[in-house]
Amino acid sequence: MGECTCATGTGNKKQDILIPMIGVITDIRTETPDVKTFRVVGRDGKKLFEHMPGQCAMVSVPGVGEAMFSITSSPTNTQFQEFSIKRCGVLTDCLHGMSPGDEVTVRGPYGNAFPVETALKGENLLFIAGGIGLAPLRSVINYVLDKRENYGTVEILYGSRSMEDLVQLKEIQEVWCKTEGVDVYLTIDREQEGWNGHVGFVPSYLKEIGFSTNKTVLVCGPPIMIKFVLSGLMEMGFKREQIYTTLELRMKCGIGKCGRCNIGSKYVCKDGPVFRFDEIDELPPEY
Amino acid sequence: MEVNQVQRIGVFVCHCGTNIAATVDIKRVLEAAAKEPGVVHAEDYQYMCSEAGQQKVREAIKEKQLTGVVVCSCSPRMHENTFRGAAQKAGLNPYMVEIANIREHVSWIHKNIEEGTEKAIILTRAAIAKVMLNAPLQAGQSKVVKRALVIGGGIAGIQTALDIADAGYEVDIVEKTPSIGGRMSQLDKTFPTLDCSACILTPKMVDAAAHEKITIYTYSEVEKVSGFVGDFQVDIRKKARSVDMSKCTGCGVCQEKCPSKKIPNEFNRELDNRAAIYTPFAQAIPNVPVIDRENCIKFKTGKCGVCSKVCLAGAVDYEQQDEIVSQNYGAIVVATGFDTIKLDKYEEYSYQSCPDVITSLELERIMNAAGPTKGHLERLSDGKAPKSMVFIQCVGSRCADERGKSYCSKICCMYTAKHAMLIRDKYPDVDVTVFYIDVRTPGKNFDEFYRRAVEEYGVHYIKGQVGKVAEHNGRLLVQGADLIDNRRILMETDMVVLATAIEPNPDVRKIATMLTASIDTNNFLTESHAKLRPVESPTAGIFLSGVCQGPKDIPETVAQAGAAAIKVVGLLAKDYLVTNPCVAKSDELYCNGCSACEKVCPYGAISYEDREVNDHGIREVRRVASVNSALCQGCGACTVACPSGAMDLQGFSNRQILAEVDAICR
Amino acid sequence: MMYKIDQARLGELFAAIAEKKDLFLPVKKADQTDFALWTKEAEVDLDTLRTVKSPKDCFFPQSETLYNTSLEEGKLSIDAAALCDRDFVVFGMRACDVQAVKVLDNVFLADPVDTYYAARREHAVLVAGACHEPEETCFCKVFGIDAAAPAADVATWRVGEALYWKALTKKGEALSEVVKEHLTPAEESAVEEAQTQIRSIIDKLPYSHLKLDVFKETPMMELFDSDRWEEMYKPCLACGTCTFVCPTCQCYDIRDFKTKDGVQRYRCWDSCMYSDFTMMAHGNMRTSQMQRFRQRFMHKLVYYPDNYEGMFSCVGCGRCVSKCPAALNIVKVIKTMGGEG
Amino acid sequence: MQVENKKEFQPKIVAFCCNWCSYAGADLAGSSRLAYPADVKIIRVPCSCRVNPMFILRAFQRGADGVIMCGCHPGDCHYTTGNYYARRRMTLLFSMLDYLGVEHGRTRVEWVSAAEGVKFSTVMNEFVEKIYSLGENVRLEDLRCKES
Amino acid sequence: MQRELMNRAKELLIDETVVRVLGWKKGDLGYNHEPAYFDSPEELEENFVYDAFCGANLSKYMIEAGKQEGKTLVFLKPCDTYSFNQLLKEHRIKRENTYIIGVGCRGNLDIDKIKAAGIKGIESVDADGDMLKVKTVYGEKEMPFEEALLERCLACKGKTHMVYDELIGAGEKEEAGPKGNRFDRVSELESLSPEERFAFWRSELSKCIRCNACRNACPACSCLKCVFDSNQFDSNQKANADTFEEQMFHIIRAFHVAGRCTDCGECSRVCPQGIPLHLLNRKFIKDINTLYGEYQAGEDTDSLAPLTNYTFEDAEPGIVAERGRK
Repeated sequence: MGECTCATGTGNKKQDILIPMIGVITDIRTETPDVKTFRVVGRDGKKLFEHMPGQCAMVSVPGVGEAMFSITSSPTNTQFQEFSIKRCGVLTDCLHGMSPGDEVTVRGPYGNAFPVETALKGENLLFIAGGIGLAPLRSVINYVLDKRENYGTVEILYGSRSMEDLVQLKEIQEVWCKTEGVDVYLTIDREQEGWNGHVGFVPSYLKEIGFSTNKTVLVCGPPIMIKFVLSGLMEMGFKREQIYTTLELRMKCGIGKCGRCNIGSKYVCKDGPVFRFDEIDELPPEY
Repeated sequence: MEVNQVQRIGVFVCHCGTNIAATVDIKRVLEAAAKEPGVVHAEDYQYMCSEAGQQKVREAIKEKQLTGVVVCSCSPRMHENTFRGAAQKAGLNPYMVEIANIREHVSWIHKNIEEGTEKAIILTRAAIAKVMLNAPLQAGQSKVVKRALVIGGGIAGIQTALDIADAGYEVDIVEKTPSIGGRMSQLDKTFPTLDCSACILTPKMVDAAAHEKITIYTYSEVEKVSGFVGDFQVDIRKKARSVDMSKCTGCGVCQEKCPSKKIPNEFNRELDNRAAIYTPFAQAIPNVPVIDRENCIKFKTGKCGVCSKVCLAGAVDYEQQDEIVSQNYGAIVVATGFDTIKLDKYEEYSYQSCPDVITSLELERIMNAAGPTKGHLERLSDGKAPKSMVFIQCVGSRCADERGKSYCSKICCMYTAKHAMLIRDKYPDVDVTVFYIDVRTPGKNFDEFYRRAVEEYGVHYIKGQVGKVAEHNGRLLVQGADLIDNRRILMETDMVVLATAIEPNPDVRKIATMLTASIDTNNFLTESHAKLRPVESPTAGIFLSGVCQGPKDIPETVAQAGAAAIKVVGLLAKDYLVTNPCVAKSDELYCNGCSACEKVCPYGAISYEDREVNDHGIREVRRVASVNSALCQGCGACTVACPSGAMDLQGFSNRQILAEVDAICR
Repeated sequence: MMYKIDQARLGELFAAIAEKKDLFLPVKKADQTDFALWTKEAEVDLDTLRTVKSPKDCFFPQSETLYNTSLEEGKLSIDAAALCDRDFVVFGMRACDVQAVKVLDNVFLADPVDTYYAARREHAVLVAGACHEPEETCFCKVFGIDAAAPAADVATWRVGEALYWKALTKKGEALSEVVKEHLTPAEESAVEEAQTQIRSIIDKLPYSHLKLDVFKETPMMELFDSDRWEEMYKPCLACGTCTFVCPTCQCYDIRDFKTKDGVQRYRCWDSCMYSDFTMMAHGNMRTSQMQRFRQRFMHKLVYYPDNYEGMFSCVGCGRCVSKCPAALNIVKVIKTMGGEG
Repeated sequence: MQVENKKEFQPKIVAFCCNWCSYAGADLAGSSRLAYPADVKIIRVPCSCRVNPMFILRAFQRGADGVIMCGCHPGDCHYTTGNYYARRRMTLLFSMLDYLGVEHGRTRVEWVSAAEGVKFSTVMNEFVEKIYSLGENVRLEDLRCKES
Repeated sequence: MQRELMNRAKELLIDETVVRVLGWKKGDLGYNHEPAYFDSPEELEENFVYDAFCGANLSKYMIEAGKQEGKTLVFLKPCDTYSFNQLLKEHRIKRENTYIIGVGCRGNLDIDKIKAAGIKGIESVDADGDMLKVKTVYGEKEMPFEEALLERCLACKGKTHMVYDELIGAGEKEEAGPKGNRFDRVSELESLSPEERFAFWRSELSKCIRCNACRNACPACSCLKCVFDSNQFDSNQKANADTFEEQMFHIIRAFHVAGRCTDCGECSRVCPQGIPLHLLNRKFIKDINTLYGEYQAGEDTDSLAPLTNYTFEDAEPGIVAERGRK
């Protein structure tokens, strides 16, 4: 009905949640051949918004597209937000071609977060990530490290195809590995010159290490890895209630209204993206 | 707004001296270009195509890490390859270059600076929008068949073939008539030296026939051409000669004995007759007759067979069939020559009604010792020697109306001078008058030749046109005008010779279509560039030799024949050619397998196969199109036939063209 | 308070409303009736039981601009579309349409509020008419909707020569105030007979006695895993007709359009029946039409009620029943899944 | 033609020209200094058969007031048959546009050879004249693409 | 005939000639029959229907059915066989996976026409005679069969099947029953002024809700990925956000099926807004017939379609303007 004249355009411009902010890229780090980390602030140079670990934001280049990315920086960072983005389509191609100073639009944060202030508080934590799956977990890890006293042991198991494909390697080696009470296990899929660490897939390394079950697990990675990690953890005696993951790839509009993220009675945008596996089990297998 | 910030575009604006700069405000174009998203570099230069200009492009590519280049200059048809080469030298894929044509399409036609500048900016934007979507393309390779085809066995074809063969490559000549030799073999003497045409042509014909690298197909026609530069597949129809070439000794008895002798002799311009079994002329190569089946009694009635009976070699073979020779060629030269125009629309010259009104080519035959009158100058009506002759120039040439040709046939002034001179030399008592519009004699020793005709031989040259020629008391009455003395002329004469316009051989249209070579409104084949590529057709691998490209005399024809030959040799010397990567490509995820594309492809480049595709997780076997990039020539017919847009053309992709449209309409 | 107006004088009523507010009502154009802005020339059609498109357009247009962006010298600017700030009246809705707006409210007014929708709702006055001649495709009764007494801001009945008018809410009363000079007070009882009549016809309609208990009593996963989906979906052509004529479907897509000097980001209706609906960067969550077909009906009959206290996101308007090109519809689904009355 | 004398309407005209004939014809018009109005902007395509109806509609959507397609003369296509297909496609498309009430003068096809610089210029002058007489394209416009 | 078709289908299922049957399943309102697959004689017995409300053209379903294991029996009305042939020609269906029973047809009914005649609350329709007997909640109603025919049946292409394995209820060469020249309405529109034509189409196309029913029901629109759903031409705008989109969608759709459209009329039948979309297709058919010679898509499986064919003497595009002057 093109004739509607109900908006006269006089003043009333309360910002809808779908209207983004303008974000300025201040720094771009090349993590791997196909992953770059973008640092984004508002035009005023300040952080765009506050978020919690595991939340996502919609990043867009007008005319190219928009997509949901998990925020990789920790909320404890007061300066900026970071997104680690893998090149896999038109929008990400475009983002990868950008330079510091370029502008994008950002809206968010969206979704729930890992329950760092509730369920996870005081718990021993095991992070398991594969490839770009480290992106959402990095936010939690750094949050936990910054509030170290609130949590028990921290163990990180991270693997990728090759040495070059390990995201945030510098931070892992220089910060995480050196933090007391944090155990980091790295692995790559195949033997490689210059790598003297573990070689093998994440699920098998998981079993080799053989973690005790007195901890909460946060998993993120490719579906196939999650599947085997999950069964590995089950074998080791973990309960599904102890394991969290994030389904942020199913988010579209970000606010649970456009209908795409609807799985059973849940909306990933509103009820997720962070779910405990026992919650996921109750959903139809459409994720 | 196409915000694809991956690309880093450099814009280079050429002044072309003042050719562009005079009517386009270069500075404003630069400013506008620099503002476009994605443009990281913009500069101008006097002559972008010069070495220094190209250097600028190369430097900017390296320094600014350009991913795309837009050159605002002359037509891409002129310098696209130049700038692609420059890009390549700087390490950029050559297909990341686009040209905005701001000379031919802007500065040369729009005199208003405001208008020109605005349009130049828009065309620049369109080129930027397009280059944003360019993708690096890799040219493929295709093999070169080391053999050339020459269509037409006249002096142009013979010379081209000889030159190619001498360079060491195989050449085939296809000649429609029973013998090579062409128009030149019909000529008596040649200007400006007056040497005998046969004396200089025959050795060349013999050379060609004897050359081990040359194969001659006479009485043959090109039937079908497919393929492309480097590898054309050609079917040649060898028409049934009805005489076995391997057995015939060329004794000529059959022609003498043939009872059917009333057939107009084409070689003598139908001024006399020949037999049904015949060789067109004595020096014919091959010296093997053919049976003209339409006029042969044996073929018409089944009875006769005289030739077969008299042939001691047993060469006559009534059962012979047309034969198709299929051969692959790396290059093709068109040398199809010319004919004189038909004069049926020129009633005023009474050519149809008066036997004594003849064309210049007929006069050649009459003057020739092997001609219908054995070389005696005589009136065809009564066999009497003429006392007076009138030559009329520009019959159908430089013609304003639709009866004739708008162009100058170029050779008539000279051969008319030749004819006049020869007649005055041999028959000093014959009075010769020439009516002309202009006498055009550019060429070495040409004007001297003409002046000799006037000064030494006393030929009367009258500037003016003839309005009417009519029979009058057994003679011809010529009504004309003398424009210099401004008087009407009414004179009686015995013979009138018409310098009839020449036109390309009518068969050339069919051949051009087969070769996809373009042709102009006068049926002359179009050269790739009027000045810089005069012997190449715009279709790669097709070359032009002789009058099929435009009117020429013999030395020019021979020169062009040599030029075409060297172009062919240059091509055949390569083992592989770089193929045009701007070819169609099918996206299997979008392909319906409907075959619409296959049906419109002129090159048979599209084929279908059942292939397993992975459509976002759905794996199934589908019938999908694939393009043979060596066969595809990049026309794009398939892209529009495809409803789903699966078929796209690299270098001219749907999205590139849409981006140009958007930029232009912005 | 019941009022009435002579039906012959409705034009005056419309003109009076239109003077103050935008007025949307069923208008016949090229043989079809849809809600459109009232003009003097418009061919108002109150006889057609239901419009092709539901009035959800008035609150959630098929396509609406969210904002425009432009890029100048590397700097982005965003210009958000203005929100609705002018009152409007939707006249001639049906009881089912009104219920459908409540279904939409649950989604769009839930946190985070969709301000575009909220603004339109705030400025809208719903005037609904009783369905005097319900059709065989109607099944609003199944959802507890009373077509004889639409629960809008103003309910109307057409009895004899008169249109009866009764405000049910404050918004409705305010509207009555605006047009009061065209209305004359009437007896409440004037419409009772018509109501009884309507209810008795509705009782006779073939779909009026569907039972939906199966969707409440059966565990979700059992319904989800039912074999019946595989049987039912096959005729589905995967078009969006049911979705687009549905008054409660609210899935949308957000897309970009490159304008002359920028990018317009707009939102438009989308359909979960479309094969690319759930196509996202990582792949497609529902690759088969069966899954998509199931999603639509599971959502209407199971997921939505699960989130909103048992309220179904179907109102029994029957639009999909009459418009599906393959004669599929939610009633067939309900029956197949065991909801026959 | 004197553009200045016309009223303020400045048409946008898109010309699709095939590389081998018409684009070369346009080049020849240029080198022969045969003027035609600057409103005409040429897009080079390999062959007239590359022109998709989508392109033509897109041009109108984006604000073009006229679209002309030029190719080799029938029989002279560089690719042998391309212009034959183009001819049918455009005939049908134009007929449909006409059927929908879009002025038929806004679309045109001309065959211009590489040698016909004069024709190119004449055709463009005529076409621009025609578009001036038709005025702005309002029947196939997209309001979103109008000047804001 | 329903019984006869059902029995034959059962036989073919039982003797394993086919593994499934594609036909029509009885609707619950007496007129809303849906296309359906039957895997067993029992299912056929229970639900199979064939009457004047089996308008749905089953050809397009054969694209999916043909991909499955085993032969599918499909019932095709005479006009459906044109669509089937066209799909065969475009390699979208495997003939060897299909067993076609050509069914006789006396024309299909348009429920919207019945409703437009003021018949509401329909409980059942008896369409056996020349008069329809309609039972409604408002009492019994009648209307002539002829007056309720679908638009496409008013321009019936004839009762001859173009492709089949066997025929039931149909003569080999039954006479066509065209009720009028199918191009009458097109000619009528052509004779209007451009302004009137523009107004006509504007008002029709402005109703379009872009639900894609026309496209998805169209047997010629068999693209795996329609250009309007893909980014190949930047044309996946999904909604008619501007009036231009309405025109664009329908022009391009008609153009893409030009020369391939068999004039089966499904587009108009399924349009929820009653847009006479067949008038766009028929315009192309009419033009093709007059400019390039009579052509009926789907009549055979090997001729060149008008848009993948040409002659040297084809009309010039300028003919549109010349016609306009007349």
